[in-house]
Amino acid sequence: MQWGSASEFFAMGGYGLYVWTSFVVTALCMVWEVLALWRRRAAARAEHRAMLLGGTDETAA
Amino acid sequence: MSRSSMWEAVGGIVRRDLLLAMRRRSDAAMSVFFLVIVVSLFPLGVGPEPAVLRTIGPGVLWVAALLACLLSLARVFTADYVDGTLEQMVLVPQPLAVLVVGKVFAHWVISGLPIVVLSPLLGLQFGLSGESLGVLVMSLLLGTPTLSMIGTIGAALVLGVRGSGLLVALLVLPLYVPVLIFGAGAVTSSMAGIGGEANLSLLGACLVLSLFLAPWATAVALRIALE
Amino acid sequence: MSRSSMWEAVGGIVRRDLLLAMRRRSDAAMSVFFLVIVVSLFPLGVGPEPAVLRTIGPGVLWVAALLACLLSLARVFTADYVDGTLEQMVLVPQPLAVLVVGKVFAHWVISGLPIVVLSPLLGLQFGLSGESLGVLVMSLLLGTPTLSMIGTIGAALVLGVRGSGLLVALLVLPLYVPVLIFGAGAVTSSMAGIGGEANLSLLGACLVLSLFLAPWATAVALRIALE
Amino acid sequence: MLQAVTLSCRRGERRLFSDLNVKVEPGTLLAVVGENGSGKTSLLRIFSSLLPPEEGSILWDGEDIHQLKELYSEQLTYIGHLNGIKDDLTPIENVMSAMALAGEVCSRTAAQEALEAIGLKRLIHRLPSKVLSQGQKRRVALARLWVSTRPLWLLDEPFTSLDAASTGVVTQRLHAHLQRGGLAVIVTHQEVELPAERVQRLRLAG
Amino acid sequence: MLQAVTLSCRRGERRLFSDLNVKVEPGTLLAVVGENGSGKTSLLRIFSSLLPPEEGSILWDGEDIHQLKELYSEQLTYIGHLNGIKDDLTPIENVMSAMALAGEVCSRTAAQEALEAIGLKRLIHRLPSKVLSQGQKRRVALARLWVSTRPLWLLDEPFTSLDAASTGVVTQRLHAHLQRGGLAVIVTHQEVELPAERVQRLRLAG
Amino acid sequence: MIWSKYSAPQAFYPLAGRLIPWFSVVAVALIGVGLYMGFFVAPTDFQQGEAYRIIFVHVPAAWMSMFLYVVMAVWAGVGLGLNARLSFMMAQAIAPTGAMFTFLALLTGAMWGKPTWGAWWVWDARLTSELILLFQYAGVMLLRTSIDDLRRADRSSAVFSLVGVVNVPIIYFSVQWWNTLHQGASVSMSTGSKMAATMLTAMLLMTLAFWLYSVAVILSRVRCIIVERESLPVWEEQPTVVQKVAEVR
Ligand code: HEM
Ligand SMILES: Nc1ncnc2c1ncn2[C@@H]1O[C@H](COP(=O)(O)OP(=O)(O)OP(=O)(O)O)[C@@H](O)[C@H]1O
Ligand SMILES: Nc1ncnc2c1ncn2[C@@H]1O[C@H](COP(=O)(O)OP(=O)(O)OP(=O)(O)O)[C@@H](O)[C@H]1O
Ligand SMILES: [Mg+2]
Ligand SMILES: [Mg+2]
Repeated sequence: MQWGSASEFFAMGGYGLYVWTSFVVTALCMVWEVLALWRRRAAARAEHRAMLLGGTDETAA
Repeated sequence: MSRSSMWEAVGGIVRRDLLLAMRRRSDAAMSVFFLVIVVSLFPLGVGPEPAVLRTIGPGVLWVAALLACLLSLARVFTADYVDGTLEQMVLVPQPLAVLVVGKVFAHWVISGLPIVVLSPLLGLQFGLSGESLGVLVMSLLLGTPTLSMIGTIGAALVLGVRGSGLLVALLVLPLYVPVLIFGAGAVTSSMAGIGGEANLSLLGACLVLSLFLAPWATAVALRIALE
Repeated sequence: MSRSSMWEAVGGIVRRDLLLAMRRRSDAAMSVFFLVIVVSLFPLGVGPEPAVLRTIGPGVLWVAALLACLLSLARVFTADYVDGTLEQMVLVPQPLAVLVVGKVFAHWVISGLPIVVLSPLLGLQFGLSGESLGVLVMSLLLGTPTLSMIGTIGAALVLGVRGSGLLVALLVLPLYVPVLIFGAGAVTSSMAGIGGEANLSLLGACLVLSLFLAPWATAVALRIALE
Repeated sequence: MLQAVTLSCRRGERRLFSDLNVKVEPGTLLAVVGENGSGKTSLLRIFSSLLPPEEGSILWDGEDIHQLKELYSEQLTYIGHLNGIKDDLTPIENVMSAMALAGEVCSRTAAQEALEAIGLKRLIHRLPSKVLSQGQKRRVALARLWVSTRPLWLLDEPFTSLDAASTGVVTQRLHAHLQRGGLAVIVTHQEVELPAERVQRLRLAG
Repeated sequence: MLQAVTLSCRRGERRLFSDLNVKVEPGTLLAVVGENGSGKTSLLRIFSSLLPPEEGSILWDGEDIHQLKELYSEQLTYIGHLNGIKDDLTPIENVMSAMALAGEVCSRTAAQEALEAIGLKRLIHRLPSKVLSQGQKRRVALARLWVSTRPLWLLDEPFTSLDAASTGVVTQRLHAHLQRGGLAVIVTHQEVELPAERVQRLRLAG
Repeated sequence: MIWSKYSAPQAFYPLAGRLIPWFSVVAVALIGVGLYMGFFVAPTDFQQGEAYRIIFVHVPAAWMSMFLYVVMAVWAGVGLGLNARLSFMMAQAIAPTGAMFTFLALLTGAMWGKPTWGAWWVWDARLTSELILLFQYAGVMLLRTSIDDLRRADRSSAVFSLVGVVNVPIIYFSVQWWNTLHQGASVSMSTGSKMAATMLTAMLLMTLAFWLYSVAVILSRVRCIIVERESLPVWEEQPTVVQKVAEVR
């Protein structure tokens, strides 16, 4: 193990800002993508279910 | 022709144009993308030396912004002309010049504003410093509406006068030159440590002037186009 | 579908497009004019030092030529699409790709060739030497047809799509990058005394490649656009 | 009351008509007929003030429309050869924005009812207008007539591309408009199925 | 002989028609009628191979037009909703370049005669087409029919904007074409004044 | 044949649903292992110090960005060739993820460039070509959203991504015609074979993890697209499938 302490680990030899921004932004992007997909899926399913049951007045007209 | 219904008509036109833009959200993204691409082409053509790039940076950014404006403007009225909406606009019971202002405003929000917002990032790529970035944004904020106002005159003339493409460019571009000089000048002088205030206030003057003159000229050109 | 009637159809299209260009002579002058203006805007934006201008000269000229091409391309098919001629073209008893070549050729004669012819004059403004001017002309002569070929793909793809002017720029400009690099590279290396042959032959390769691929892609895109 | 006084019109080299006098009373319709190129559209554009006449003038309630300017624009609804609808907007949005532009209020439901009145089913109210068929586009343009409150209607070949049913519907709407004291000038190649006392025909010689 | 076999067409969400079978013999005309938006234009575009059908196929003399490709294009003259004429060219140039594009020869005098046949006077043969009236533009597009030697004509609402006289002239031309053994598919909202034995009507339900 | 069986979107839908959990679980596990190796096993680089650890996101992201573009183009080509709806949907589903990785490669590269080169951005061939790649992704996606008609949107963006793929190797090799600041494969591996090995393993693990992640995300996006795009009548024609789909969800 090369890190003496947690603070040393977070400092990353003085490059903490760059290293951690890279990793955190990457993580955020991926998490955001997954969440966005989740929401999109929920919306699509809701709409589709509405279409399967009964149908809206727009399709009925 | 009450004042309130005037606002209604202008509001209507702004709303409709923004709605059209929302329908095609990519439109708004487009002028930004164009700017970014054109700006990135230059280093490809010129070579990667940072010193050279820093010197030409403000000029390149401004020329690119100007081109983006010119391109998106060239067709503000064409769609309306072809599908007959322009006839309807001319028959509206409000002064045409006022409607023109509405149309230009909507257009600027869609394609000018994004350029202004994005410019600092591009400035960074060319190695501009913090203060110069501020001046760059200010200069574009004052300059792009002027470009839009002037550009609509050209766009309206394109509709009417035959074989007018060249004529329009001849008319419009010389009018763009001062804006370009003051705009790029503001950034350059702030990079040189002189501060860009003088140039910025000249830009402001251009904006006011164009706001007063351009809508009338455009309205006249539109009427001629439709005769 | 004999060979001779194929030539007839292509000849017909070339003739018609040239005739139309003659009718609107100023449109044809447009791309040259644009080139001249963009190139002259640069010294205004960048500042007048000859050393800087010489360094950026080839790059600026090439970028400007590229933009001029792009602008004129954005509308190769639009007019035909709107007035229904394109439908007729697709129904012609000849392979569509062949007609596309005819159309691109006419277009290049109208808007690419003048650029090539005019370029030495502009090169002089940036202080290029005799030999470099030759390389510049050669590079444009090989490069602009490639730009036209690639550009038509984009033009066909965005037919009838709103905000297509900028979209076509977004689609096509990334594909232009190699041509730009080789083209500007040829001039720069001839200025550095290395000679531009390597880059010129790469440009030639690009031309051949695009001549084989682009017409087919364009034909496919046109058919899709008309469905 | 709409009146044309010693009107003449020249396009290019040709004089299309000259010394034309005609009067349209409230409650009546002027049907302009004539061969292709006889100047019907030109006349309608002169009536709408889009085209200045070579000679003569148009009077609205006795006043020259050239003087009235926006006051005259407030009186009319003009639908030309071109539909004036946006391909990217839905039919509802098209009707609403056309009305907003003209300075008339038009709610979403009003627009919807107008579209249904002219026979466009709910189903396509929300499609972008560019996918509509030729006749459906024309109907979207004409739907404005169901929400317009303007006294003067100027319509250039309103029935082109319409099927028989829609032609009937539009004719009925015209009738209602005339009954309410409105005026209309229409250009057409077809017979207008309205009571004869309401219709005045003007044949341009060509 | 032109034949549609179990044709079906869907635009967007809607199926416009399905399982459509129809046969057009030489010397006869198929008149496609139906309300606005019933799919007439779509059918004509499928016939012209511009639009691929969802299912089914079109046979020309028993062969699938999808296989025939250019050989089929050589058989037809298509005139759509859009005129396909250039605003900046004169009527004569328009006719000539349209024919050249289609790979048919057409001399200047032939073009001139065609334009006269459809009732466009000499006077306007040399004006740019953009100054023509709506109906005159349509006539320029239709003038191609007088020089076309193709057996199959596909016409989308050929009579829009035409005055009564020109409608008659075009109908006569159609008759002559059929008598020479030609085929035609036309979309129209009007009655076609041709001998009943030559005309087959296809009504799309909508 | 498996392909023909699953080439119908409705049939592919449940299959994708069954695959997604596996890919996601393994991806998460590999990311964990990769991060552990990257931060705790791999040693400090003696030239660049700790800044080099950006490599564990930068390189996988950069590789994925290019790889996904090619995959997208292949699906697009298959779609055009076989006229298969599912292929177009796959191509549509890949673009956003590819664009995201391109963005990440640019961002992490910039984060790395500031400490090592002293500038966020230089106009180097590799960097510029990555930027161009981002534009190509943007082009594909914007072209698609600009076209209302689905069939045309599919086919047009397919044509464009196919044309664009010609450009990928060209811009990739342009490094050779251009002086470049960006390092090639050898530089950071020069500190010794044993250290290079752990670094390399960590990097490859992360790449594999990103790949698995992409597959999972793309599959679930395809499922969304299928539900959104397959219109009611199509589902009605195959009631059994609807039944199955309803069960799976
Ligand atoms: C915005 C800036 C950057 C961008 C867009 C970028 C882009 C890329 C791309 C596309 C690759 C994959 C191509 C390949 O494998 O050769 C890559 C790989 C790599 N990059 Fe970067 N990069 C950037 C900055 C940096 C910096 C600053 C460094 C280090 C000082 C760096 C080090 C590396 C290394 C070591 C590889 C792996 C090369 C290999 O093993 O093949 N990059 N980068
Ligand atoms: N610049 C011009 N030079 C010569 N003639 C012109 C010019 N502009 C218009 N014209 C002629 O004027 C007439 C215009 O007629 P208009 O458009 O009013 O016809 P219309 O009666 O509406 O015909 P249609 O029934 O075909 O719509 C046409 O005959 C046209 O040729
Ligand atoms: N992308 C789409 N989404 C939904 N509906 C569509 C789409 N494209 C076309 N349609 C519908 O398909 C039909 C097209 O009909 P088509 O143009 O063939 O009609 P038509 O019979 O020629 O009508 P007209 O008499 O008005 O010319 C219209 O009802 C239109 O609304
Ligand atoms: Mg008319
Ligand atoms: Mg139709």
